[in-house]
Amino acid sequence: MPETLLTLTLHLEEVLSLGGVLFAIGIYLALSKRNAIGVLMGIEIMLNAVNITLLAFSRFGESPRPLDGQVFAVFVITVAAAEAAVALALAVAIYRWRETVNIDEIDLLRW
Amino acid sequence: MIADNGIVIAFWVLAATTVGCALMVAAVRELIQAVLFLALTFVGVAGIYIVLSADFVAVVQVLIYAGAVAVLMTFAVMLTPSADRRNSETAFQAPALVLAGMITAIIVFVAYDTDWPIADRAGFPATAASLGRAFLKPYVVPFEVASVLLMTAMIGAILLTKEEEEDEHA
Amino acid sequence: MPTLGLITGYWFDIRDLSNLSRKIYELLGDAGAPDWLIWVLSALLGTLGIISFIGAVAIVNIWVERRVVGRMQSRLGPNRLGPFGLLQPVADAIKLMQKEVLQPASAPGLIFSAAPILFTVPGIALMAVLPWGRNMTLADLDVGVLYILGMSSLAALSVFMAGYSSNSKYSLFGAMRVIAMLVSYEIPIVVALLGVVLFAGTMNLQGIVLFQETYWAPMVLLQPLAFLVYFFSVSAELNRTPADIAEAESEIVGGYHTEYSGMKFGLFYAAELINAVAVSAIIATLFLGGWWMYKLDELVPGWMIYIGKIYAVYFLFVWTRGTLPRFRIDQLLNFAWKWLTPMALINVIVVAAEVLVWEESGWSAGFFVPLYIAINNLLAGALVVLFVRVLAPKFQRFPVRPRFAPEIDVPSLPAPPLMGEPRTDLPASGAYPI
Amino acid sequence: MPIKTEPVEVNIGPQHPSTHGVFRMVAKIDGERIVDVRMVVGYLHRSMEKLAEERTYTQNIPFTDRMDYLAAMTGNLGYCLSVEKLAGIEVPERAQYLRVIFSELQRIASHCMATGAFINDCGAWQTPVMYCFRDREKVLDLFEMTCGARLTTNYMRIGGVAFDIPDEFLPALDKLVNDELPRAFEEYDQLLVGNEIIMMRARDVGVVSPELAINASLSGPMLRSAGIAWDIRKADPYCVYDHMKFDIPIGYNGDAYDRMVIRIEEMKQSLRIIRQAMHDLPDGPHKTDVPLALRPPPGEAYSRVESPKGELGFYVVSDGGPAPYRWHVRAPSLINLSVLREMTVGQTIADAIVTLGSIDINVGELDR
Repeated sequence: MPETLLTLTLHLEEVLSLGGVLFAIGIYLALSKRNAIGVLMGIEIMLNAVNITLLAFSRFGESPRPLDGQVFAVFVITVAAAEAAVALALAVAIYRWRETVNIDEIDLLRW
Repeated sequence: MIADNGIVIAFWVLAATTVGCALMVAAVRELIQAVLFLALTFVGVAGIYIVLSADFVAVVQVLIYAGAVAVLMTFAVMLTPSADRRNSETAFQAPALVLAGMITAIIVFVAYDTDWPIADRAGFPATAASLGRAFLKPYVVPFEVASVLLMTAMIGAILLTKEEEEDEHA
Repeated sequence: MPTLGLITGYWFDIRDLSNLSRKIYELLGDAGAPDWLIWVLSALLGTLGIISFIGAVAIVNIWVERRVVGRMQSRLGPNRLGPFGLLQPVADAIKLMQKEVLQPASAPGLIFSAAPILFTVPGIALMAVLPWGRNMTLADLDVGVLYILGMSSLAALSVFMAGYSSNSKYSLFGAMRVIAMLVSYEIPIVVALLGVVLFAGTMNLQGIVLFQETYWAPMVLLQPLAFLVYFFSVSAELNRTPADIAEAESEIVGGYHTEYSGMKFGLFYAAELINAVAVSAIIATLFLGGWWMYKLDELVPGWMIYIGKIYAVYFLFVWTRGTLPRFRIDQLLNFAWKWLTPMALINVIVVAAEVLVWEESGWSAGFFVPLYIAINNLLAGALVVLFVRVLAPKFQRFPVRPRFAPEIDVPSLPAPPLMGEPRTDLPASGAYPI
Repeated sequence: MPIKTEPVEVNIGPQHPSTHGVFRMVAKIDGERIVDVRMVVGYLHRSMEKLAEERTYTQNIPFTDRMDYLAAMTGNLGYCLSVEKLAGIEVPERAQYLRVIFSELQRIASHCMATGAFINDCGAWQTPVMYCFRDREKVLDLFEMTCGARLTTNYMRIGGVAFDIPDEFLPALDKLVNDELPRAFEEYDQLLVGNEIIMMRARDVGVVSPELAINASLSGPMLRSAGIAWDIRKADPYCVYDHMKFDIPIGYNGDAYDRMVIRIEEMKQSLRIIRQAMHDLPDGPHKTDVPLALRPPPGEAYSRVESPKGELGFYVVSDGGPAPYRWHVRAPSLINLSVLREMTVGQTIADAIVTLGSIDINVGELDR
């Protein structure tokens, strides 16, 4: 590679931090949103953050089988898709039942 | 360590986009706009996957998340009445904010503090074929379990949303 | 590949445009340009080529579609502006640019404006992975087929954005229909392409073309069922008649683009044409052999063959559009779930077994390829006949043609020449102006 | 537990590609299904019936052109018949044959339009309507040759027709009815009759039961599709229809598909009538002399013709003056449309559009 003015580098720590920030945003969404679909969005963002972490370890980490991280990421995506379908079906069912998807009104099991 | 200027710049641009869109998901007032920003977040995450040389996972991410999950969510939003389409917060907003900040701090601290076993290798070449082999040789049992899970989820979703018979005459 | 003694490998050999670009890079490299500059320039050059092709396609296809459909409708089509009306698309574009861009007062502006722009993205992004010649691929993705699927599923989201943000009932109908169609038609599309990928053993588009070249058989022969399923599903996803329920003009006016005008509408219009061409290109690559055509690609530039095939498939789309009435939405969804999905699944099972036998037996391809062509074509024919027999809607309750009335039941009261006595109770007639 | 949804009111029209003019249909919709339909008519009301009370009998003929502008000849004919009945005017035989020829040509032109527009409503992308226009144009060419106008012909006169046919008319008509139109109808047969997609879209859509059809006083293809044999040309023959041999096609199910095939069959029967009329066309005057300011004796008359849309009736009351005292038109479009609610409730929007297209309304006649 010829000499360039500046060589930028990317390390595992930075990618992990990105995953952490996204995970925190996801947690915030999941905990604070009133709408069940908003909560679901938070969960999806958290799963994505976890995937980023998995792929980062797979890319940078020392391992005899480095592709395992990607395999796990695919499994996570699969499970997340199933989870999204079921969760949205639940949201629709709850809406039918209670005519609301606001989670602070769906409090049958609270006390 | 990746030492390629283009890839590093791409990573930071994508990271900024992704985090920005994720913040917008939390910030916008309309649920439907939040879903659209969520789709953008998914696409940004897919770009980060490509930076991490996971092309198969990236394309699957676009296909499943941006293509299917985001569409499902828009559909679910449409099914709720327009009065409930606000993207408002519960009383947990402040504690959640504190918790999120703490989690960020902890993860970043751990990420920089730990001495990770780093392998200095180039990015993977094409991953699709080796992933396929991995699914069908060492990971065949989880693979089958995942397919059973998908089937179960499908049946469950159908059952949950199925209208009961006697109501059809009402 | 020095064949027939023709020059090749030189920069002026237009049979492979990558020769030209390679020459440019060599010149740049000799001039001492850094690597990253050459990378960026090569990417820009390829992108420029694709974008200019797309621009030309959007302009030319308006003319092609209008002329071809005009011919099918026993009229001339645009023929006034320029030779054969070739300048008509330019005039259309100028008219669209001049028009005022209206926006419903209650529409959320950002989503409303972003939707047409986003709608053009998937079609253009699809073009990046297409193999235009033996060495002519802008992005030689290993997961090309998956990339295609991911990109084409993105279009629905922007259509939904357009329909939702227009804040009009017709637009909302269009948006809901698009989502319902997407959820239904994504499955047969994926499963149909799975058959192709199984046979070729790769998801790389160039690899699939090379597979067809190696075994001397376009995939449409090996995979007729996948071709049929893909063609029908994709014409549903493209919103073209007989499946244009998302914009169904006679029902919901324009569907998701009812409220758009001016160049925003123009973007939808152009993107639809681009999407049609992109999908034609995918069909030409996956099923018709891409730039390969027996020995012809050694004489004629591969990209010309490819463009020819693209337009042949595009003609099929125009043909169906010019011929068939529209289905109702429940009929279309039935078609996806009850016809296309089972057919595609059966196809995948059969293909998996065939590939397994091929790989395990170790016999030559010269034996298997003709055998599988025969088997799969027979299977396709049998399945189609079976499905038509079992699942086709039955209309035998009534004959197709009307019957003739044996006798007219004439009432026995012939109307008198004057009904009743002349009336005398009318007011005196005034002075009628004559 | 079904999802609670509020029905949405959707205005189909007055600005809508498929309402065939400015007709408005306020549909209350639950999802894609129609719960209720309200019809709003009157956007094209031109007050013709009132205006006619200010004009002489002859001056009123152009109004009838502009009522059903797709079938001007039958409109002309119906009005002239009613005035002739009122005033007791004899019409020469040649004029009667010419009237039959032209009203049957007009039926072909109108049915072409109806069939093409109907399939357009089914969602075909303009192709059938272009084919139908091609054949309609040929008929209109003959009109132009005879009376100079293509659409609003104003050809019939009280006591005959305005002009005798020119010399080149009969050869052109011969070519049309013996060569061009039979081939075109053969094409319709192959392309439209039995077409699976059209059957899927139109069978069992917009069904009219025979009881409803009679109770609602439907007429024309709407009535005949319900299986009721009724045609004014047979039931109450006017002009020389009693000399003509032709069959009345009737349907089985009363749905939109039946109406389409009945129209196609009626066009073929019209060709039969025209051939007979051409063969029997006598010589003689084409018009009796009628005073320009005709003053029929006081009284009232109702005469009806089988227009392409159905029974087109004209009711004229005279008080002995030069203008009608009262003029009323029984417009088949309006009366056929009155069952739209019964036909569409419970169907989807797409079906409602197909149903509306199969009624073949003409807003000029609907609102007058």
